Amino acid sequence: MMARLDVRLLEDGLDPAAAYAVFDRAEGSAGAVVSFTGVVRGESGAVDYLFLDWYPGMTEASLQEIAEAAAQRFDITALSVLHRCGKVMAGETIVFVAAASAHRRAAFEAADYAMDRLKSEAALWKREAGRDGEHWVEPRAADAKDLKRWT
Amino acid sequence: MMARLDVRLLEDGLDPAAAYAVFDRAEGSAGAVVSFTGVVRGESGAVDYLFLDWYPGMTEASLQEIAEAAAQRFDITALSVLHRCGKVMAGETIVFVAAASAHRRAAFEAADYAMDRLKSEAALWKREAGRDGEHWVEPRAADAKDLKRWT
Amino acid sequence: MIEVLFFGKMADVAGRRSLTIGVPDGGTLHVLRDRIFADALAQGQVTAQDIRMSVNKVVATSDRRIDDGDEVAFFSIFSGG
Amino acid sequence: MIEVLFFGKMADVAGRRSLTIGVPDGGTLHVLRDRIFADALAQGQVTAQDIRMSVNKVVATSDRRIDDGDEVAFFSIFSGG
Repeated sequence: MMARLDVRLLEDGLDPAAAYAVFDRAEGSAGAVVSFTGVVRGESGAVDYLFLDWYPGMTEASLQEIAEAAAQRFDITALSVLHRCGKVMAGETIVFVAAASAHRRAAFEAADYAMDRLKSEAALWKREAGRDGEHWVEPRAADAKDLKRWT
Repeated sequence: MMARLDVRLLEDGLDPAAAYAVFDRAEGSAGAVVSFTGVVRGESGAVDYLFLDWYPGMTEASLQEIAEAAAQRFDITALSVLHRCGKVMAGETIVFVAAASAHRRAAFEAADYAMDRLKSEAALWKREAGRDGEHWVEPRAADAKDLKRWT
Repeated sequence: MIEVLFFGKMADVAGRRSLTIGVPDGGTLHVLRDRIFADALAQGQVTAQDIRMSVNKVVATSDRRIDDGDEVAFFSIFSGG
Repeated sequence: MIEVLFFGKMADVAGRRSLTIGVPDGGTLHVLRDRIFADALAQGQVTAQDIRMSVNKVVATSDRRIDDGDEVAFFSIFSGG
Protein backbone atom coordinates (compact mmCIF):
# COMPACT_ATOMS: atom_id res chain seq x y z
CA MET A 1 0.00 0.00 0.00
CA MET A 2 1.31 3.44 -0.92
CA ALA A 3 2.24 5.67 1.97
CA ARG A 4 0.33 8.89 2.58
CA LEU A 5 2.53 11.76 1.41
CA ASP A 6 2.26 15.39 2.48
CA VAL A 7 4.74 17.48 0.51
CA ARG A 8 4.69 21.26 0.71
CA LEU A 9 6.89 24.16 -0.33
CA LEU A 10 6.23 27.03 2.06
CA GLU A 11 6.87 30.70 1.30
CA ASP A 12 5.88 31.74 4.80
CA GLY A 13 6.87 30.26 8.15
CA LEU A 14 7.23 26.65 9.18
CA ASP A 15 6.39 25.82 12.80
CA PRO A 16 8.01 22.44 13.53
CA ALA A 17 6.11 21.84 16.78
CA ALA A 18 2.79 22.39 15.00
CA ALA A 19 3.92 20.21 12.07
CA TYR A 20 5.01 17.49 14.49
CA ALA A 21 1.71 17.62 16.38
CA VAL A 22 -0.33 17.33 13.17
CA PHE A 23 1.75 14.44 11.84
CA ASP A 24 1.81 12.56 15.13
CA ARG A 25 -1.94 12.89 15.62
CA ALA A 26 -2.67 11.57 12.12
CA GLU A 27 0.06 8.96 11.74
CA GLY A 28 1.44 8.09 15.20
CA SER A 29 -0.65 4.94 15.57
CA ALA A 30 1.58 3.26 12.98
CA GLY A 31 3.94 2.57 15.90
CA ALA A 32 7.09 4.53 15.09
CA VAL A 33 7.50 8.17 14.10
CA VAL A 34 10.85 9.77 13.25
CA SER A 35 11.11 13.48 12.61
CA PHE A 36 13.89 15.73 11.41
CA THR A 37 13.90 19.51 11.80
CA GLY A 38 16.55 21.76 10.30
CA VAL A 39 17.11 25.33 11.42
CA VAL A 40 19.23 28.01 9.70
CA ARG A 41 22.24 28.47 11.93
CA GLY A 42 23.47 31.99 12.53
CA GLU A 43 27.06 30.76 12.89
CA SER A 44 27.80 33.31 15.62
CA GLY A 45 26.45 36.24 13.64
CA ALA A 46 28.07 35.29 10.33
CA VAL A 47 24.74 34.43 8.68
CA ASP A 48 21.73 36.75 8.83
CA TYR A 49 19.49 34.82 6.49
CA LEU A 50 19.30 32.45 3.55
CA PHE A 51 17.43 33.19 0.38
CA LEU A 52 16.18 30.02 -1.28
CA ASP A 53 15.44 30.75 -4.91
CA TRP A 54 12.86 28.36 -6.35
CA TYR A 55 11.21 27.55 -9.67
CA PRO A 56 7.48 27.25 -9.08
CA GLY A 57 6.36 23.84 -10.29
CA MET A 58 9.81 22.36 -10.76
CA THR A 59 10.85 22.78 -7.13
CA GLU A 60 7.66 21.19 -5.78
CA ALA A 61 8.09 18.33 -8.27
CA SER A 62 11.63 17.68 -6.99
CA LEU A 63 10.37 17.45 -3.39
CA GLN A 64 7.53 15.17 -4.45
CA GLU A 65 9.90 12.89 -6.36
CA ILE A 66 12.16 12.54 -3.31
CA ALA A 67 9.17 11.75 -1.05
CA GLU A 68 7.87 9.14 -3.49
CA ALA A 69 11.28 7.51 -3.76
CA ALA A 70 11.51 7.28 0.04
CA ALA A 71 8.03 5.76 0.25
CA GLN A 72 8.89 3.23 -2.43
CA ARG A 73 12.18 2.27 -0.86
CA PHE A 74 11.13 1.93 2.79
CA ASP A 75 8.20 0.23 4.48
CA ILE A 76 6.49 3.38 5.76
CA THR A 77 2.85 4.36 6.15
CA ALA A 78 3.26 8.15 5.85
CA LEU A 79 5.85 10.78 5.02
CA SER A 80 5.71 14.53 5.42
CA VAL A 81 8.18 16.85 3.68
CA LEU A 82 7.80 20.56 4.42
CA HIS A 83 10.40 22.92 2.98
CA ARG A 84 10.74 26.66 3.11
CA CYS A 85 11.53 28.81 0.08
CA GLY A 86 12.33 32.50 -0.19
CA LYS A 87 13.93 34.35 2.71
CA VAL A 88 14.63 32.25 5.82
CA MET A 89 16.15 34.10 8.77
CA ALA A 90 18.83 32.63 11.03
CA GLY A 91 17.05 30.70 13.78
CA GLU A 92 14.07 29.83 11.59
CA THR A 93 13.14 26.32 10.53
CA ILE A 94 14.04 25.57 6.93
CA VAL A 95 12.91 21.95 6.65
CA PHE A 96 10.73 19.42 8.50
CA VAL A 97 10.55 15.74 7.58
CA ALA A 98 8.55 13.07 9.41
CA ALA A 99 8.13 9.38 8.63
CA ALA A 100 5.73 6.88 10.21
CA SER A 101 6.05 3.12 10.09
CA ALA A 102 5.23 -0.03 12.00
CA HIS A 103 8.98 -0.55 12.16
CA ARG A 104 11.49 1.69 13.90
CA ARG A 105 14.27 1.08 11.38
CA ALA A 106 12.13 1.93 8.32
CA ALA A 107 11.00 5.21 9.91
CA PHE A 108 14.59 6.21 10.70
CA GLU A 109 15.86 5.27 7.27
CA ALA A 110 13.08 6.98 5.34
CA ALA A 111 13.61 10.29 7.18
CA ASP A 112 17.40 10.00 6.87
CA TYR A 113 17.22 9.16 3.15
CA ALA A 114 14.74 11.96 2.42
CA MET A 115 17.00 14.47 4.20
CA ASP A 116 20.13 13.33 2.39
CA ARG A 117 18.40 13.71 -0.95
CA LEU A 118 16.79 17.05 -0.05
CA LYS A 119 20.16 18.49 1.00
CA SER A 120 21.70 17.64 -2.38
CA GLU A 121 18.92 17.32 -4.91
CA ALA A 122 16.05 19.63 -4.01
CA ALA A 123 15.59 22.08 -6.89
CA LEU A 124 16.56 25.10 -4.83
CA TRP A 125 19.29 27.72 -5.11
CA LYS A 126 20.63 28.98 -1.83
CA ARG A 127 22.09 32.44 -1.29
CA GLU A 128 23.65 33.20 2.08
CA ALA A 129 23.55 36.75 3.44
CA GLY A 130 25.62 37.85 6.40
CA ARG A 131 28.69 39.59 7.69
CA ASP A 132 30.60 38.96 4.43
CA GLY A 133 27.84 40.08 2.07
CA GLU A 134 25.83 37.72 -0.10
CA HIS A 135 26.94 34.68 -2.05
CA TRP A 136 25.42 31.63 -3.73
CA VAL A 137 26.08 28.38 -1.89
CA GLU A 138 27.25 25.38 -3.87
CA PRO A 139 26.39 21.81 -2.81
CA ARG A 140 28.76 20.64 -0.07
CA ALA A 141 31.08 17.65 -0.42
CA ALA A 142 29.75 16.26 2.88
CA ASP A 143 26.23 16.21 1.43
CA ALA A 144 27.40 14.33 -1.65
CA LYS A 145 29.07 11.79 0.64
CA ASP A 146 25.89 11.38 2.72
CA LEU A 147 23.91 10.79 -0.46
CA LYS A 148 26.27 8.05 -1.59
CA ARG A 149 25.29 5.94 1.42
CA TRP A 150 22.05 5.03 -0.37
CA THR A 151 23.45 3.88 -3.69
CA MET B 1 31.19 20.24 26.14
CA MET B 2 28.75 17.75 27.64
CA ALA B 3 25.31 17.65 26.06
CA ARG B 4 22.29 18.66 28.11
CA LEU B 5 20.45 15.47 29.08
CA ASP B 6 16.80 15.17 30.10
CA VAL B 7 16.07 11.60 31.15
CA ARG B 8 12.76 10.70 32.74
CA LEU B 9 10.83 7.56 33.64
CA LEU B 10 7.13 8.40 33.57
CA GLU B 11 4.42 6.51 35.42
CA ASP B 12 1.69 8.64 33.92
CA GLY B 13 1.16 9.73 30.32
CA LEU B 14 3.69 10.88 27.75
CA ASP B 15 2.49 13.47 25.23
CA PRO B 16 4.93 13.35 22.32
CA ALA B 17 3.73 16.59 20.73
CA ALA B 18 4.24 18.45 24.01
CA ALA B 19 7.63 16.76 24.52
CA TYR B 20 8.64 17.68 20.98
CA ALA B 21 7.56 21.32 21.44
CA VAL B 22 9.53 21.66 24.68
CA PHE B 23 12.66 20.09 23.22
CA ASP B 24 12.52 22.05 19.98
CA ARG B 25 12.00 25.36 21.76
CA ALA B 26 14.97 24.76 24.06
CA GLU B 27 17.36 22.99 21.70
CA GLY B 28 16.25 23.64 18.11
CA SER B 29 18.76 26.46 17.52
CA ALA B 30 21.54 23.84 17.45
CA GLY B 31 20.55 23.35 13.80
CA ALA B 32 19.29 19.77 13.59
CA VAL B 33 16.73 17.96 15.73
CA VAL B 34 15.80 14.30 15.29
CA SER B 35 12.99 12.76 17.31
CA PHE B 36 11.70 9.24 17.70
CA THR B 37 8.28 8.38 19.12
CA GLY B 38 7.17 4.83 19.82
CA VAL B 39 3.54 3.88 20.32
CA VAL B 40 2.15 0.57 21.65
CA ARG B 41 0.57 -1.11 18.67
CA GLY B 42 -2.76 -2.84 19.19
CA GLU B 43 -1.92 -5.38 16.45
CA SER B 44 -5.54 -5.45 15.27
CA GLY B 45 -6.96 -6.03 18.73
CA ALA B 46 -4.40 -8.64 19.79
CA VAL B 47 -2.77 -6.33 22.35
CA ASP B 48 -4.80 -4.36 24.90
CA TYR B 49 -1.91 -2.98 26.89
CA LEU B 50 1.65 -3.50 28.03
CA PHE B 51 2.72 -3.55 31.62
CA LEU B 52 6.30 -2.37 32.03
CA ASP B 53 7.60 -3.58 35.36
CA TRP B 54 10.42 -1.39 36.68
CA TYR B 55 12.87 -1.29 39.56
CA PRO B 56 12.84 2.24 40.96
CA GLY B 57 16.37 3.59 40.90
CA MET B 58 17.88 0.86 38.74
CA THR B 59 15.57 1.49 35.77
CA GLU B 60 16.23 5.26 35.77
CA ALA B 61 19.97 4.55 36.04
CA SER B 62 19.82 2.31 32.96
CA LEU B 63 18.11 5.08 30.94
CA GLN B 64 20.64 7.63 32.18
CA GLU B 65 23.56 5.39 31.26
CA ILE B 66 22.23 4.95 27.71
CA ALA B 67 21.71 8.72 27.32
CA GLU B 68 25.23 9.44 28.58
CA ALA B 69 26.74 6.87 26.22
CA ALA B 70 24.91 8.46 23.26
CA ALA B 71 26.12 11.94 24.28
CA GLN B 72 29.68 10.69 24.61
CA ARG B 73 29.63 8.87 21.31
CA PHE B 74 28.00 11.50 19.09
CA ASP B 75 28.56 15.23 18.67
CA ILE B 76 25.22 16.38 20.08
CA THR B 77 24.21 19.37 22.18
CA ALA B 78 21.15 17.84 23.88
CA LEU B 79 19.35 14.55 24.30
CA SER B 80 15.95 13.81 25.78
CA VAL B 81 14.89 10.29 26.77
CA LEU B 82 11.35 9.93 28.13
CA HIS B 83 10.11 6.42 28.84
CA ARG B 84 6.86 5.16 30.26
CA CYS B 85 6.64 2.52 32.97
CA GLY B 86 3.65 0.71 34.41
CA LYS B 87 0.53 0.16 32.33
CA VAL B 88 0.66 1.55 28.79
CA MET B 89 -2.49 1.09 26.70
CA ALA B 90 -2.46 0.24 22.99
CA GLY B 91 -2.27 3.53 21.09
CA GLU B 92 -0.35 5.32 23.85
CA THR B 93 3.20 6.58 23.51
CA ILE B 94 5.74 4.39 25.30
CA VAL B 95 8.97 6.22 24.45
CA PHE B 96 10.14 9.60 23.13
CA VAL B 97 13.74 10.35 22.23
CA ALA B 98 15.06 13.60 20.75
CA ALA B 99 18.60 14.62 19.87
CA ALA B 100 19.90 18.06 18.87
CA SER B 101 23.15 18.77 17.08
CA ALA B 102 24.81 21.20 14.72
CA HIS B 103 25.14 18.23 12.40
CA ARG B 104 22.30 16.28 10.82
CA ARG B 105 24.14 12.96 10.87
CA ALA B 106 25.06 13.16 14.58
CA ALA B 107 21.45 13.92 15.54
CA PHE B 108 20.14 10.96 13.52
CA GLU B 109 22.75 8.59 14.87
CA ALA B 110 22.34 9.62 18.51
CA ALA B 111 18.55 9.07 18.40
CA ASP B 112 18.94 5.81 16.49
CA TYR B 113 21.62 4.51 18.87
CA ALA B 114 19.65 5.51 21.98
CA MET B 115 16.56 3.71 20.65
CA ASP B 116 18.46 0.54 19.76
CA ARG B 117 19.94 0.40 23.25
CA LEU B 118 16.64 1.25 24.97
CA LYS B 119 14.82 -1.52 23.08
CA SER B 120 17.34 -4.12 24.29
CA GLU B 121 18.97 -2.83 27.44
CA ALA B 122 16.56 -0.63 29.37
CA ALA B 123 16.00 -2.21 32.77
CA LEU B 124 12.34 -2.94 32.15
CA TRP B 125 10.26 -6.10 32.08
CA LYS B 126 7.44 -6.10 29.61
CA ARG B 127 4.19 -8.04 30.00
CA GLU B 128 1.78 -8.04 27.11
CA ALA B 129 -1.95 -8.35 27.78
CA GLY B 130 -4.46 -9.06 25.05
CA ARG B 131 -6.66 -11.55 23.30
CA ASP B 132 -4.41 -14.46 24.34
CA GLY B 133 -4.08 -13.50 28.00
CA GLU B 134 -0.92 -12.14 29.56
CA HIS B 135 2.69 -13.13 29.01
CA TRP B 136 6.16 -11.77 29.61
CA VAL B 137 7.93 -10.59 26.48
CA GLU B 138 11.53 -11.65 25.91
CA PRO B 139 14.00 -9.46 24.00
CA ARG B 140 13.52 -9.91 20.25
CA ALA B 141 16.22 -11.21 17.93
CA ALA B 142 15.67 -8.21 15.62
CA ASP B 143 16.49 -5.86 18.51
CA ALA B 144 19.72 -7.73 19.24
CA LYS B 145 20.64 -7.41 15.57
CA ASP B 146 19.91 -3.67 15.58
CA LEU B 147 22.11 -3.26 18.64
CA LYS B 148 25.02 -5.01 16.97
CA ARG B 149 25.23 -2.23 14.38
CA TRP B 150 26.95 -0.05 16.95
CA THR B 151 29.71 -2.42 18.06
CA MET C 1 18.40 -8.48 57.56
CA ILE C 2 18.31 -7.87 53.86
CA GLU C 3 15.50 -6.68 51.67
CA VAL C 4 14.83 -8.89 48.63
CA LEU C 5 12.83 -7.59 45.65
CA PHE C 6 11.42 -9.47 42.65
CA PHE C 7 10.76 -8.10 39.15
CA GLY C 8 9.40 -9.32 35.84
CA LYS C 9 8.76 -13.02 35.48
CA MET C 10 10.66 -13.76 38.71
CA ALA C 11 7.98 -11.93 40.70
CA ASP C 12 5.47 -14.40 39.27
CA VAL C 13 7.76 -17.39 39.91
CA ALA C 14 8.49 -16.28 43.49
CA GLY C 15 4.82 -15.41 43.97
CA ARG C 16 5.77 -12.13 45.64
CA ARG C 17 7.25 -8.69 45.05
CA SER C 18 9.41 -8.50 48.17
CA LEU C 19 10.74 -10.37 51.15
CA THR C 20 12.81 -9.53 54.24
CA ILE C 21 15.24 -12.24 55.19
CA GLY C 22 18.38 -12.87 57.26
CA VAL C 23 21.67 -13.20 55.42
CA PRO C 24 22.20 -16.92 54.89
CA ASP C 25 25.33 -18.88 55.71
CA GLY C 26 27.99 -18.34 53.07
CA GLY C 27 26.56 -14.93 52.29
CA THR C 28 26.51 -15.11 48.49
CA LEU C 29 23.72 -14.40 46.02
CA HIS C 30 24.04 -17.97 44.81
CA VAL C 31 22.97 -19.43 48.15
CA LEU C 32 20.10 -16.95 48.53
CA ARG C 33 18.88 -17.64 44.99
CA ASP C 34 18.93 -21.40 45.45
CA ARG C 35 17.04 -21.13 48.72
CA ILE C 36 14.32 -18.76 47.52
CA PHE C 37 13.80 -20.49 44.17
CA ALA C 38 14.37 -24.06 45.44
CA ASP C 39 10.97 -25.39 44.36
CA ALA C 40 10.88 -23.60 41.01
CA LEU C 41 14.38 -24.80 40.16
CA ALA C 42 13.59 -28.38 41.24
CA GLN C 43 10.43 -28.39 39.12
CA GLY C 44 12.25 -26.94 36.10
CA GLN C 45 9.97 -23.89 36.10
CA VAL C 46 13.11 -21.77 35.71
CA THR C 47 16.81 -22.47 35.31
CA ALA C 48 19.51 -20.81 37.39
CA GLN C 49 20.59 -18.94 34.24
CA ASP C 50 17.14 -17.37 33.93
CA ILE C 51 17.46 -15.69 37.31
CA ARG C 52 19.33 -12.38 37.08
CA MET C 53 20.47 -10.59 40.22
CA SER C 54 21.50 -7.26 41.65
CA VAL C 55 22.83 -5.93 44.93
CA ASN C 56 21.99 -2.35 45.87
CA LYS C 57 20.57 -1.79 42.37
CA VAL C 58 23.77 -2.88 40.59
CA VAL C 59 23.65 -6.04 38.48
CA ALA C 60 25.77 -8.77 40.08
CA THR C 61 26.89 -12.33 39.47
CA SER C 62 25.94 -15.24 41.69
CA ASP C 63 29.25 -15.23 43.57
CA ARG C 64 28.61 -11.69 44.86
CA ARG C 65 28.86 -11.48 48.65
CA ILE C 66 25.90 -9.91 50.44
CA ASP C 67 25.95 -8.11 53.73
CA ASP C 68 23.41 -7.14 56.31
CA GLY C 69 21.42 -4.11 55.10
CA ASP C 70 21.91 -4.82 51.38
CA GLU C 71 19.04 -4.60 48.93
CA VAL C 72 19.00 -7.68 46.70
CA ALA C 73 16.81 -8.18 43.63
CA PHE C 74 16.00 -11.20 41.49
CA PHE C 75 14.56 -10.67 38.03
CA SER C 76 14.23 -12.09 34.54
CA ILE C 77 16.29 -10.77 31.65
CA PHE C 78 15.56 -7.10 30.82
CA SER C 79 13.08 -6.96 27.99
CA GLY C 80 14.00 -3.41 27.03
CA GLY C 81 11.43 -0.70 26.37
CA MET D 1 7.76 33.08 -28.80
CA ILE D 2 9.21 31.30 -25.81
CA GLU D 3 9.36 32.35 -22.19
CA VAL D 4 12.87 32.14 -20.65
CA LEU D 5 13.35 32.10 -16.86
CA PHE D 6 16.55 32.44 -14.80
CA PHE D 7 17.24 31.05 -11.34
CA GLY D 8 20.05 31.04 -8.81
CA LYS D 9 23.37 32.46 -9.88
CA MET D 10 22.27 32.51 -13.55
CA ALA D 11 19.68 35.17 -12.72
CA ASP D 12 22.57 37.34 -11.48
CA VAL D 13 24.73 36.51 -14.50
CA ALA D 14 21.90 37.22 -16.96
CA GLY D 15 20.93 40.29 -14.96
CA ARG D 16 17.27 39.36 -15.15
CA ARG D 17 14.65 36.87 -13.98
CA SER D 18 12.80 36.41 -17.27
CA LEU D 19 12.81 37.15 -20.96
CA THR D 20 10.45 36.59 -23.88
CA ILE D 21 12.23 35.72 -27.09
CA GLY D 22 11.62 34.19 -30.52
CA VAL D 23 12.85 30.64 -31.12
CA PRO D 24 16.30 31.03 -32.68
CA ASP D 25 17.54 29.32 -35.83
CA GLY D 26 18.49 25.75 -35.11
CA GLY D 27 15.98 25.60 -32.30
CA THR D 28 18.11 23.93 -29.61
CA LEU D 29 18.83 24.95 -26.04
CA HIS D 30 22.50 25.11 -26.95
CA VAL D 31 21.98 27.95 -29.42
CA LEU D 32 19.72 29.87 -27.06
CA ARG D 33 22.16 29.48 -24.16
CA ASP D 34 25.12 30.70 -26.22
CA ARG D 35 23.17 33.72 -27.42
CA ILE D 36 21.81 34.80 -24.04
CA PHE D 37 25.06 34.19 -22.15
CA ALA D 38 27.41 35.30 -25.00
CA ASP D 39 29.11 38.06 -23.00
CA ALA D 40 29.38 36.11 -19.75
CA LEU D 41 30.84 33.07 -21.56
CA ALA D 42 33.28 35.25 -23.54
CA GLN D 43 34.43 36.97 -20.35
CA GLY D 44 34.82 33.66 -18.50
CA GLN D 45 32.22 34.72 -15.90
CA VAL D 46 30.64 31.30 -16.32
CA THR D 47 31.42 28.17 -18.31
CA ALA D 48 28.87 26.40 -20.50
CA GLN D 49 28.96 23.52 -17.98
CA ASP D 50 27.82 25.86 -15.19
CA ILE D 51 24.60 26.66 -17.03
CA ARG D 52 21.90 24.05 -16.36
CA MET D 53 18.72 24.01 -18.41
CA SER D 54 15.13 22.86 -18.47
CA VAL D 55 12.25 22.84 -20.92
CA ASN D 56 8.73 23.00 -19.53
CA LYS D 57 10.13 22.45 -16.01
CA VAL D 58 11.97 19.24 -16.94
CA VAL D 59 15.77 19.25 -16.78
CA ALA D 60 17.21 18.95 -20.31
CA THR D 61 20.55 18.71 -22.07
CA SER D 62 21.85 21.33 -24.49
CA ASP D 63 20.83 19.40 -27.61
CA ARG D 64 17.15 19.53 -26.60
CA ARG D 65 14.96 21.01 -29.35
CA ILE D 66 12.70 23.89 -28.33
CA ASP D 67 9.43 24.85 -29.89
CA ASP D 68 7.28 27.91 -29.94
CA GLY D 69 5.35 28.18 -26.65
CA ASP D 70 7.89 26.27 -24.56
CA GLU D 71 9.03 27.52 -21.18
CA VAL D 72 12.82 27.40 -20.95
CA ALA D 73 14.88 27.99 -17.81
CA PHE D 74 18.59 28.53 -17.21
CA PHE D 75 19.99 28.03 -13.71
CA SER D 76 23.04 27.14 -11.70
CA ILE D 77 23.44 23.68 -10.11
CA PHE D 78 20.77 22.94 -7.48
CA SER D 79 22.18 23.72 -4.06
CA GLY D 80 19.68 21.52 -2.26
CA GLY D 81 17.75 22.68 0.80
